[in-house]
Amino acid sequence: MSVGYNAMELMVCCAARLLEDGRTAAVGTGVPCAAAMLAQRTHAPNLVILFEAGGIAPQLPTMPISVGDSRAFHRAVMATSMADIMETCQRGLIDYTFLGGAQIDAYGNLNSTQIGGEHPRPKVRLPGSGGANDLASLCWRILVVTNHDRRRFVEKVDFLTTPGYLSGPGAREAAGLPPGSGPYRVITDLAVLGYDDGTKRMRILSLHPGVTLAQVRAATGFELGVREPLTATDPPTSEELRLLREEVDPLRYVIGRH
Amino acid sequence: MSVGYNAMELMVCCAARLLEDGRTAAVGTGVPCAAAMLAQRTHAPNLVILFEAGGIAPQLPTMPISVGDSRAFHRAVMATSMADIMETCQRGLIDYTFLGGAQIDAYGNLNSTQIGGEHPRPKVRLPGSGGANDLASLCWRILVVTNHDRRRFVEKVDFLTTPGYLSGPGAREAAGLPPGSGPYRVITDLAVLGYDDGTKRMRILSLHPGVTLAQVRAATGFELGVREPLTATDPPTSEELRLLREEVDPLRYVIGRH
Amino acid sequence: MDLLSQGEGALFGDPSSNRARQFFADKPRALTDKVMTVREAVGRFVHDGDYFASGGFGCSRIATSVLHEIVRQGKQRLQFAGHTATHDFQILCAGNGLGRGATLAAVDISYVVGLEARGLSPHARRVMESGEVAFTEWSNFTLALRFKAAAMGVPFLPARSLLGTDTFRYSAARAVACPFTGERLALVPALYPDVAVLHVHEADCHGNCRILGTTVSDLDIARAAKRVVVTCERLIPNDEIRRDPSRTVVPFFCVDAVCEVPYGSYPGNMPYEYYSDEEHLRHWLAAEKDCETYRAFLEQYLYGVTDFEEYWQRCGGLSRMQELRRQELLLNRPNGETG
Amino acid sequence: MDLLSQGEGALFGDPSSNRARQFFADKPRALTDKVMTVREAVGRFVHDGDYFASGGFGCSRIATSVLHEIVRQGKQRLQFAGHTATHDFQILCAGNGLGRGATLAAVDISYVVGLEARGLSPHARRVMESGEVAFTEWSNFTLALRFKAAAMGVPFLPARSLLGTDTFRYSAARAVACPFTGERLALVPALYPDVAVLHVHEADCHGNCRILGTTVSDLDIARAAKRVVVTCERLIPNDEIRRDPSRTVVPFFCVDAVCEVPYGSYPGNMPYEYYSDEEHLRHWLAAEKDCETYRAFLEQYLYGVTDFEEYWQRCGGLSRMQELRRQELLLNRPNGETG
Repeated sequence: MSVGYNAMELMVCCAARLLEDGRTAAVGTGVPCAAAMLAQRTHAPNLVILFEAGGIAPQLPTMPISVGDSRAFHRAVMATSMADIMETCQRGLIDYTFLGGAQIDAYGNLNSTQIGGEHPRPKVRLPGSGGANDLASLCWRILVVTNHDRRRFVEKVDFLTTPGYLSGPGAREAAGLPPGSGPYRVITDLAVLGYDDGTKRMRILSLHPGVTLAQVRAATGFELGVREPLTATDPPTSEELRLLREEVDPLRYVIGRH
Repeated sequence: MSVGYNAMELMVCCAARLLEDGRTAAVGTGVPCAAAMLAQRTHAPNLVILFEAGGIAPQLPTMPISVGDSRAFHRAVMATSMADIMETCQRGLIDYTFLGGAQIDAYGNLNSTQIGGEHPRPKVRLPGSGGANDLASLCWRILVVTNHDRRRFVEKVDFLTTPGYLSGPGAREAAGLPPGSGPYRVITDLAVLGYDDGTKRMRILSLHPGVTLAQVRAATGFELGVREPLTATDPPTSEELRLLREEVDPLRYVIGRH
Repeated sequence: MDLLSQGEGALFGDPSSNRARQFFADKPRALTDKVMTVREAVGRFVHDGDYFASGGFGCSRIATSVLHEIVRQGKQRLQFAGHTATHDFQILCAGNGLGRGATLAAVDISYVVGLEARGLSPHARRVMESGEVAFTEWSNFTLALRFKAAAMGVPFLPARSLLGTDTFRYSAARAVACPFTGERLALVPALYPDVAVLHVHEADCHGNCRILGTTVSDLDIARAAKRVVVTCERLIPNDEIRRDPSRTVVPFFCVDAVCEVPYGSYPGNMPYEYYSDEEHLRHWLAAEKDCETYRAFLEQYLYGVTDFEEYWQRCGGLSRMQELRRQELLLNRPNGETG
Repeated sequence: MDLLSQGEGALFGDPSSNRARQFFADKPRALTDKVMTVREAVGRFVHDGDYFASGGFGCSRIATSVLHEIVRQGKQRLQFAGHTATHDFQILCAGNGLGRGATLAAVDISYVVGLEARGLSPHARRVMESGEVAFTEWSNFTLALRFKAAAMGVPFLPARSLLGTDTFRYSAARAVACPFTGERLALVPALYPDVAVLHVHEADCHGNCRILGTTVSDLDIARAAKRVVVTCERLIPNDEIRRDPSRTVVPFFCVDAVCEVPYGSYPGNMPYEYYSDEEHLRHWLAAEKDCETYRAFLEQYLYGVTDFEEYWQRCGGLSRMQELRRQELLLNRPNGETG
């Protein structure tokens, strides 16, 4: 990675830039939280953060360790129930959500349940959906922030925990998921990716500074298209880095993990 | 009516005596409220009162005018929502409810929607169900307190607003209403009535002092059985009257209406 | 889960959660300042033909100022959820049958025309018996569940009431057998009002609300409605909201307008603030008996005043409000506070 | 409303609202004194084979004392709702796979074995990969809705998530088309736990509870469960409850036992009281790596103590609690309060 910033800092900046002002985001701990906090300090002062355990529009004094801990509703405008938050998503009021997983496929489907074996006898048991299936079903735009390697970017997830575009165009709607919702962006340590409107398959939007197309394809277990013209990801500005390091994550909980 | 008490005082006392200690009652304003307050002061100190607007176990300083006014949760243990109260009924936690209506039939079905005409063009429009249909569906035992005359006690209600035993044995269960729930007692200015276990039709349990069986039958628009042996209603005790007049309803809101 | 039977009542409003989502997708969500007058709020957010819902419990914690303003501005052909409606319904009915068109066109009825222990409204009866207002029957709980379904973002919820009655028959509910247990249930369709109004104790300028006492169906109505006008006894700083976020019961993103209206539930009761004005309510009820008398009454108290403050000034002003506050707080006892 | 598809997961518990009503018909409702020790509450109300649910959010506002006592009393074959479970699940898993039988027999999984930002629990993974625990998949919201269905007294609720995924396939949910709109929905069956435990800030002796901060699913769990054990930071007088009934979130008739347990969520976070003890949680996590080490750890902190107070005394006692209180209230800033 270039001098001046690390991969995690770049990922947080990329994620932050995608969050429009005046919109709502259901976030988790770590990168999503840092991205939302950075967005609020740059172009999106009116971005509203929600945590699934019940915190609405908190003023975070520091990174929460859990979406359920008291930091996640520090000086919030409301501390409510998980159902109230999820129902707000279900009504259609929440624009963004950030998710992760052990595996992701070309349609943005995520696995956080098990690796290997057959259900119910996994080789490796992972936590399961948590709120991910719900947030991915009910929020308008799903963002994923993850490291980019072939173990993660797979042709077929071992278990489809959380819906992306499922089997492709029209599949979400056919399953009953709300029309107009779905995967939006994937931010990795190599690139920013989106989805082809027609095929609903993942494709590269921009390569991070110094990263080649071949490198991204080599790290991806499925065929990966490109949106032309393929651009380069803008590196973090010095102002973004300053805010991230001084105000958002001074203890380097997130940006120290790279 | 005998010297010493009026018909309303007798009705309130009869209603109060039916409420077992340690049970729950969803009550409205007026007679039900007075009956529950009297029961608490006599044999049922642990009777729990709820109002459908959200008051749980209030300590009533005076009669509420509305089940939604602030008296109905004065020094309550909880002020909650209407749905929370109704859901508590639906779960099976509420034992008694008191209802009224412009008409009642032999199966305890009630009409509080319209008199005459065909829906939707009534001759006389009445308020409608309010919470009555719900409470009669969801609480275990329905009590009705009403004046006794042929306009009210009818062969067929003009509109079945609120379920009694519907068309008879098994009908509530067949309709989907919770098994084991249903009409329990009717307290009028002439008698206390119950329901035959086999036929689910109303029958007389006791005649008020000075009232004859013929008098009750003449005031009833349907065939009315009798539980043998037919007894006489115990008149109010002096202690009941004292509590009712001095503590429960000193301003005679309820017991002044006779 | 076969459809076993269905009510023949008209379904007012659209229970589709997909179409509601399309509306909510574009609803503003930023923490902006939404403070305005009642006149402006009604002008901007209540439209002719809207489905309208009103919070509180008939004569307790109702947004009287907005109800008056709707009638005063002559809004027409509203659909209305008559959920424990008493004085609120009386006010809306003043817009029908008196030569000013028809404020009400359709009503989902749970409880209307009645005033609980206060009797029946003669004018509401005239309106409801006139044939000019369409209606469908429900119960308090099932109408509450219709709001809750919308608040949850699903097109229906199941209930165990209504079943077996004419109330079901003339509702728009449907009966099914539970696919898990076989238990027979009524399904009630979501009700997303176009606009709703609530009166609350405290709100900040963004619409974060606090309510004391019973909440009736307000929390669900606020979430179910596409547009929400809040009136509050007192505006409070956002800082005070943030000091104790557990006390907020409606979040700002549900709310479109915030109006500070002291005594805003008058002549209804406002818990911990003032009791209902039974004298004025008796006066109102008596005036309704005759249409001419009622026209004159409305001219004096509703059409002939420019705003809500002028109304309660005509009803006795501050000294009357102080008396109702003493009644609410039981400061007049033991002489009987509602005499 | 045809059944379109259904998950193949096992349905633990009975979603029948009729059978739940039969239980609730006999549940005591009087305002009696329910104060007792945690040992007595677990002894009386948690039975082998019960379906058990736990409030809070994994490591925030959890009833640690009851979870420890369940394992210490060697309760067997519980079914459990793994709803945002983290440290609570870690504790219960201590009763499996270490030669003391099996505390857990079946789990409705939304989130287990993970500890959010803290990593994965090696022992919970061993337990869940052993094959001795049956499980069915859900999500946080759908498991929350299963509690809400039971709280509402209906056998199911509809949702718009789960659909189209393996999570649905291995759940016990069913998919139907809405009879009003045709929209496809997942129906999730009611979950009535036999017994549930909550940790709250304040309760009176009858079980009227106050919670500050996010309530997660506690309000629904308290209403859904057949028996409820509440632990509270502080007992308060019934008079104080009645002084402000708007603050009560769980009414007494849901509750069977009230236990006063200061620091009752330790080592979890208790909002406004104390932050989580990240050091002790790291120690716990590290001890799990090896079964022998873990047995010794549990002997020291769980089996070898007589009650919860002795546990937190062994974890640093009052001075540690004071430090965690300073962290919670941000009194150590700007030096960084979670170091």
